[in-house]
Parts: sequence; structure tokens; C-alpha cells
Amino acid sequence: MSLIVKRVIPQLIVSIILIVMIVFYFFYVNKSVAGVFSAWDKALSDWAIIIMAFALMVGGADIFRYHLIQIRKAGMKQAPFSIVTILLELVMIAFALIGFYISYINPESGISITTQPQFAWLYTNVYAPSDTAVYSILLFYIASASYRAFTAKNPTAALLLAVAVIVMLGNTSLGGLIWPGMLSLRDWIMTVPNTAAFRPITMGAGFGAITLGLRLLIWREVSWLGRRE
Amino acid sequence: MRITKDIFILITIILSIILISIVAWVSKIQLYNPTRPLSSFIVLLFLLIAGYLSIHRVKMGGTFSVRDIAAFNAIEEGIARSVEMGRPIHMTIGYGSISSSMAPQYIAGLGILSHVARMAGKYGAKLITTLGVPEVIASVEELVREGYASAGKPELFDPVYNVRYLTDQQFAYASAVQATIVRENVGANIVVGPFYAESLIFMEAGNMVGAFQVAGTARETQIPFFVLVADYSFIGEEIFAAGAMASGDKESLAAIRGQDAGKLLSIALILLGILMLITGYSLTDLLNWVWKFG
Amino acid sequence: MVSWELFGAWIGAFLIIWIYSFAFKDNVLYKLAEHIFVGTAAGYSVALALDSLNRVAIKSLLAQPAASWHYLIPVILGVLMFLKYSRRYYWVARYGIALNVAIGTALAVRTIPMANIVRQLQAAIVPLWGSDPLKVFNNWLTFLITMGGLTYFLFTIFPKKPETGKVSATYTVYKVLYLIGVYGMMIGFGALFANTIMTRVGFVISVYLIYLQPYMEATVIAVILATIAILIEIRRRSRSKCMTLRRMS
Amino acid sequence: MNMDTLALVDKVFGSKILLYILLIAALIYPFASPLGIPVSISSRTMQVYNYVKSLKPGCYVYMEIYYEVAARGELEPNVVALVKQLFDKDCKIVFVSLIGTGPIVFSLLRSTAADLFNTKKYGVDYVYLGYVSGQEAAAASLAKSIKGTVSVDNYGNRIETLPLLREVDKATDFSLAIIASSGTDTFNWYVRQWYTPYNVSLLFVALSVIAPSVEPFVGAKQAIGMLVGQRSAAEYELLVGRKGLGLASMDSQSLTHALILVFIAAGNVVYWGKRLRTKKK
Repeated sequence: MSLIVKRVIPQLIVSIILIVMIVFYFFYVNKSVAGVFSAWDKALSDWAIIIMAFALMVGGADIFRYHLIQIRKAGMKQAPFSIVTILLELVMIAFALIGFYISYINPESGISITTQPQFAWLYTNVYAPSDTAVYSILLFYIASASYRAFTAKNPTAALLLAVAVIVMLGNTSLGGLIWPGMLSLRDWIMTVPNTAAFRPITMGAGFGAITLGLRLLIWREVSWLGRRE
Repeated sequence: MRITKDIFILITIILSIILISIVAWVSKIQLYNPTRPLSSFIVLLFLLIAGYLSIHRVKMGGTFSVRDIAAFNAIEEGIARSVEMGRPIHMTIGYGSISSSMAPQYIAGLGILSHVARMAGKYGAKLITTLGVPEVIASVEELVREGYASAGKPELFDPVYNVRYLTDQQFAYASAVQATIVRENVGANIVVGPFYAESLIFMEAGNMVGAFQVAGTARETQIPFFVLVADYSFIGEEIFAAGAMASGDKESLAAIRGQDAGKLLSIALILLGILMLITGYSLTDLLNWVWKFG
Repeated sequence: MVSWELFGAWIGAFLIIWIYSFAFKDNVLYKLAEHIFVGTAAGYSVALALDSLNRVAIKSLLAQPAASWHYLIPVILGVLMFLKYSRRYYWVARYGIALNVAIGTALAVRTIPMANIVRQLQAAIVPLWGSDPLKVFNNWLTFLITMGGLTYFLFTIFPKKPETGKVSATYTVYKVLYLIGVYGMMIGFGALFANTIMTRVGFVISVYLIYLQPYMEATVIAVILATIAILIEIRRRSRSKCMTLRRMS
Repeated sequence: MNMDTLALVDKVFGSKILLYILLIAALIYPFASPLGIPVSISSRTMQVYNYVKSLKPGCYVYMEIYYEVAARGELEPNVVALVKQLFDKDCKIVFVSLIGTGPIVFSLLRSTAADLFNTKKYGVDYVYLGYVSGQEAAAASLAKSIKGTVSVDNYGNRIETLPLLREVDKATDFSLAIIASSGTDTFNWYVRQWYTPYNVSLLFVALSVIAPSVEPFVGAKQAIGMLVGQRSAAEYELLVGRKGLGLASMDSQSLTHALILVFIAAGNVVYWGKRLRTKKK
């Protein structure tokens, strides 16, 4: 019995939902049936959002556990930093809960989870700048990658480099100064060869995803199950 | 091809779809969704059937050869080398939700993770798996435990050291992963799954400590960074082929022929479409045909 | 009195400079900024989880419990995911994962045939003849690169390599298309890499104009602190290297 | 170029410290003293400008604001220039965000373009529905009916109290849907849920890094055109006559690009110098 419950039923759920959602998408039959299809389809994607929400809470608990163990085990080198992480996580969750509570006590105030004042302050002054900083640190990495990895080692790398230089020049006003035709060359590269180059990759990714969907459908893909009982 | 039970079921499914469609067409029932071209449904059925038939052929003993994917073979080499240097291995499959349309890419990443975990067990390497997909924390923990157990070294598995969930927020995840790569001085850095802007962050962090890097994604915008900076890279759908190879199950690998069938179909349709242009017919309009009456 | 708003702006500038310092060298101030960021982000993602749970489930369960009773199923499956910590009932978490894996895959599998395949096929069908020579050249190039790319990605169907000396027509056609595919992709990768620079520069400019320039004093202080932290790190790293050398010799 | 100069160049450029200091200098210098490099207008931007100009005055436009604070630098100037052109034609705009950071970046957008928004009345000329969760499913249900998807706007007003939302509800009521996004998936959603079923004409505003992979949609005529990054923003600001972040950043962009070209050249010189040197030995 245990094998059925541990492995067979979860995989059965996957196969049924895959087939059902494909039917909801492609079939119509008549207005009322189509209405039922789209209602159930919306219900299923709402279910996914709800399960994702609980998974995020499990994730939050996981981070809390990880840093708690770091404080106990990793000694002074790591402990103070883990304390900072845990404190900030709890503070953010506390303000969110206050906002959630207020949104039900007096809804007119317009305060909800993300618009709770202290929560918004932490978001605007701690989360957003850090997020932007990590996003824009990429410019430094592009500069060092340009120096180190962008060498014309072989013909393919040389072609990649040549196209990159043309598009870079075309992207800025520099290009226009060197050769007026640079902008139209850049536009040509972007619309003709570039589009054609990405088409097989887009199609291939589509074939790969569908084949993986097939393997899930016939229980040939079990990595998401984890342990092989 | 002997008609076995499953082929018989497959044929009855196909015949019943065709039969129901004919009956619906004759009696003017709006069977298919009027806003969705029928060609997409037919292409989907074709790919699923082609994939299933190739699996079936292998089940019946058929064999086929698979083009070598250098990046897949490089994984074992990278792990062995970093164990010699006494440095841990790092792998990550990305951030986000598995209930998004990136699910197939996360699962391909999980497939390769099970291979990496087995190699880690085989060479006795310390594996650090960082991830930002909350729904699969449990699956990743068990895959890594399974990897060590299958090599007879269950004692090497420590859930807190081996599996680190770092929030599903893109750049908090990226900042923690780049720090992990540098501070743990990883020897091999394996990055496979759907990646967004943070792809180059992981590649540069790996480069800072001179790690051996194998990376791949099917998200086109990030492929160039992996191709340029990583030692070996999977391009686009190669992550799905590698995921199937990693499962070590011949029949899953056979499904790749379904992908190739799709490519042959595309080549044929493009050629047919161009030929039809000469005669004035347009395959493009045919592909847009919608099941509608009046 | 320092207003909360100014205090917040200074914190923002400090965090940005310390995160940038990682590009130069990993240091203690980056570690602090990273842990602050991860802590805030962890709390933020739990808050978003509560927010979407509130919008999708709680609000409709309270408003019309009859119509939205079915939301209880995912709520139960979601709560069961906490059982991942238990040794005996770890597998119960799989039901929630199964649902999300299936829905995610279904969303992809049902829309890909149209968006990734049929639309791309339609765009790839172009006339290879015509009056305007540039258009014909463009169409031929598009046709060849698309065909080459599809040939490159063939995993299990490819002509055998003929022994030396003998030349098989199918193999040369395959090899030519394979190379066109590879070189075609390189054009795409080069164009994309170049465009990335435009975006990353745009980001740093907006960071500078929005967060750093208006609070120049905070930025300068943060840079000084970061430089000190990096110098400490370099000295500690070189000292520990001499120690290991001394131990080895 | 003998060996020690090569080693020197490699040491100088190889060490990240100097590389990044040069980079920061090239970035910030133009803001101290602008170089004023002229900006030429590309045919693709002109094509978008003419399309928007051809819309009938007083038309209804849907605008998706889907980016984080980090992407403001590249996307906001395009959005501001488009809003100026649309408001000048008395077009009415329904703003929506399918991303959590939408409300924050929209408030920043309103403060940057305060001169435009102050001339218009909220609820009559423009509306902001705020963050609608559900990603592609939300895009699909918004296409069917806005009133059926959201009950309140971003500021808590009930939908029925907003005059503009009595005039428009479904995707087909809009003559144009502008999608400004820092991601790629957003464009896919609107192609699949707005263009494919309802043939609503789409206009994309994308980051330069994302543009190449969104290009196939424009090529397949699923979108009427695309504005890409600060370059298009600078051109569009010239066309609508409102100087903004786009034009201000072009000098810095040009200088930084020139510097990166120098890095690439240096990298190749060092690489080939060493290779030829070892081949000669």
C-alpha cells in the first residue's frame, strides 16, 4: 500500500492534470462547457498560487533553520551575520502580519501587507537598492568578461566578436560618427540574421519541453519525486 | 513493430480523436476552441506520439546512437578534478516557481542534479546545492541523499550543508550564490536550469575562484554568457537531452528522438511552405486555420 | 532630527556601494550587506506568499464560501508540505509538488505548439525569389540559418561520418548545414551580448542618478569604508598565504 | 610588441581594480560635463512614432508596467515619452502591473512625469489598476473583462466609481496595448492571451538585453514594433520634444561602450601577442 501512496498517486495526479489542462485549452464543445473548462482552468492556476504560497513559507522556515544552525555551529565568524538575517526576516514578517491584520480591522485605511508603512520603508530603502545593486553589478562583470573571454580564439569566436562590436557601435552615437551606415547595419543584423539564429533555439526549446511533458505523462521522469523508495 | 497492448491503446486513442472530430464536423459541433488554430493541437499530438513510439521501439529492443554532448561528459571530469584539489562542488538550478511555464527547465536541472549527486557520492565530493525554487526543496534534499546513498556513503549527506534554499527573490538568491561560490572556494560550478540576468553573476563568481564551469539554459537571452564564459555549455534544448541522459534510463533517453522528429517535421514543413508559395497556396494560412462554422 | 527618509537613503547608498565592492574583492562589508539583503528578501517573499494567499484564497473563502470551497484542497496540500521535515511522512509533501509540477508543465506544453513552433514556422516560410535583390538575399540567409540551426540540434538522426577518402553527399550537406547553424547562432549570441551592455550601463546610470548622486556624502563614506575592508581582506589573504608557505617549506 | 610590454598590458587590464575604476570614471564623467554627441533616429523608432501618431485622437490605450526599480533607467524614459505623445492626442490610458513591484515603479513614474500627469484627471483620463497577481492567467482574464478580474484599483477606489472603466472593459476596446517589461515571459503572455485570441495590436518596450529574443514576435507581425532601452528613449524624446533620462544617458553610454571596446581590443592583443610569441619559440 505504501508504494501506491508514496509514488503512484502523485504521478497519477500529474498525468491527470496534464491531460485535463490540455483538454481545457484546446476543446470548446459549446458555450457552457467552455465556460466550465475556463472556470476549472482558472481554479487550477489559483491552486498552484496557493501551494506556491505555502512552499514559500516552508522556504522561509528553511532559511530560518539554516541560519539558526549557523549561529550555533559556525562560531563567531558567521554567527553575527546569521543573527542579522534572522532578525530582518522576522521583522519583515512581523510588519507584514501587522499590515494583514489592519487590512481586516479597518479596510478603509488602505493599509495591506505590502503598503504597511514600516514594511514599505524597509522595501524601499533596503530591498530595492540591494536588488538594483546586484542587478547592476553585471556591468562590472561584463567589463571583465569582455577583456578575458572575448578573444577571437577560433573562427566562431571571431564572428561572435565582430558582430558584437558592430552592434555595440550601432547602439550608441559612436557608430554614427565612424560610419553613417553603422546604424542601418545594426538594424539589419538585429532583424535578419539575429532573428533567424534564435528561431531554431526557440523551436528546439519547445520540442524539449514537450518531450519532457511526455516523460512526465508516462511516469518516465521522477527527479521531482526525489528519493527512489 | 509488433502490436503490443500499449500500441493498441495508442491507436484507439488516435482513431477515437479522429472519429469524434469527423462526427463533430459533420454535425457542426464547435468541438475545438475557435480562437486556437487546430495546427497547434495537431503538432502537439504529433510530438507526443513520436516521442512515445521511440520509447516503445527501445522497449522492444531497438537501439539508436545519440550525438555526443560534450558538456554532459565534462561534468564527471569536473567533479573528479575538484575532488583531487580538495574543493567542494557547487550546483544550482535557478529561482522562481515550478508552477510557471519554466517547469520543464527546472525538471531538466533536477535530472542533471541527480547525476551530479551520484558522481559526488562516487568520488566522495562535498556537494553544495543552492536553489531558489521553494516547491522542490524536499526533492533536492532527497536527490542529494539518494546520490550519496547509491554510492554507499550515506554518512556524507548533511541536509544543512548540502542543500541551501536562498529565497525565491532573484537577486537576493544571486548575491548569496555568488558569495557561496567564492567563500567555499568551489572547484566545479554546475549551473543548469532557467536563468535570467543572474547567469553572468554565477559565471564571474566561478571565474574568481578558477572553478571548472559547466552551464546551460533553454532561455535564449542567457545562452551567450554561458557559451562565452563557461568551460562547457549546453545550448537551449541540450539541457533536456542531458536531463534524459542523466536519468540513466534508456527509455527516457529514447524520448529525445521525439524532439528530433519535431525538427524533421519543421524542416519538412518549411520546405513544403516555400514550395507551396510557388503555386500560390499559403501554408501559413493553413496553419492559422481555426475550427469554426459559418 | 534626521528624517526616516534621509536615514533610509543613506542606508540605500551604503548597501549599494558595499554590494559593488564584491566585484573588487569579497569583504566583510559585502557579507554584511548580503545577509541584510537575504534577510529582508526572505521576509519579503513570505509576505508576498501571505498576500497572494489572502487575495486568492482567504478573501474568496470569506466572501462566498459556497463557491470557493475547493480552495481548501490546495490549502491542505500546502500545509502538508511542512511535513517535509518529518522522517516518516516526508512523501506527503509530494502531493503539493505534483500539482504545481503538473500545472507548470501543462501551461508550457499547451502554449508552446503555437508560440514556439507554429508561429516560428510561419515566420520561417519566406519566398526565396522575387524582384528586390536585398529581400531575396535576406530570405535566403534566414532560410539557411534556420535550416542550419535545426540541423545542428539533431541528437539521434545524423549521417555516419564516411571513412577517410570516401565522400558521401548526405554527410557533406549535413556538415555544411551544421556549420551554417553554428555560425548563425554565433551572430545571434554576439548581437545579444552587445545589447546587454546597453542595458547594464542603463542600470548603473539610473542607480547613480537615483541613489548615489543625491546623497554624495553617504556614497563617499561608504566607498572609504569599503576600501578599508578590501585592504584588510587583501592583507589577511596574503598573510595566511605566507603562513601556509612557511608551513610547507 | 615584446613580451614585457604584453605582460604589463595584461597586468594592468587583468587586475580588476583598475578595469573597474576606469569603467566608473567613464560612466560618471559625462554627468559632470556633458559631451553632447548627436543622436540619429533609427527607422524602427520612427515606424513606432508614426504608428502611435496614426491612432485617432481620444483613443483608448492599455499599458502594462512590468519592471523593477533596477530597470527604470532603460524602460521609464520610453514610457514617459509614449505617455507624452498619447496625452497630447487626448488618448485615455489604463495602466496595469502583473508584477509585485508595479505600484512602486508606477509612483516613481508619476513623480518623474508629474508635468504630464498633472494636466490629466485620474479616473477620467487615466487609471492605474495596481498589482494583479496570477501572471499569464491574470493577462487572460483581464483580456476577457477588467471588471471581472479586479474589483478595486491601486488606490482602493471601486471599479464602478471610475468613469474611464465604464467606457472600456475588454481587450478589443483598446486600439493599442503597450507592454513595458524587463522580462521576456511578459511579452509571451500578451502575445498568447491578447494578440493570438483578440488580434489587439501590441507595442513592446524592452531592455536592450531582452530585445533580440523578442525580435521574432515583431518579425512575425505579432507586435507592431518595439522600443529598446535608452537608445530608443533618447530618439523618442527628440521626436516628442521632451528631454529626459534617455538623452542625458546617451553620452555616458557612448563613453562606456568605447571603453569596453578598448578592453576587448586589449584582450585580443594580449591573447594573440602571447600565441604568436610562443609559436615563434
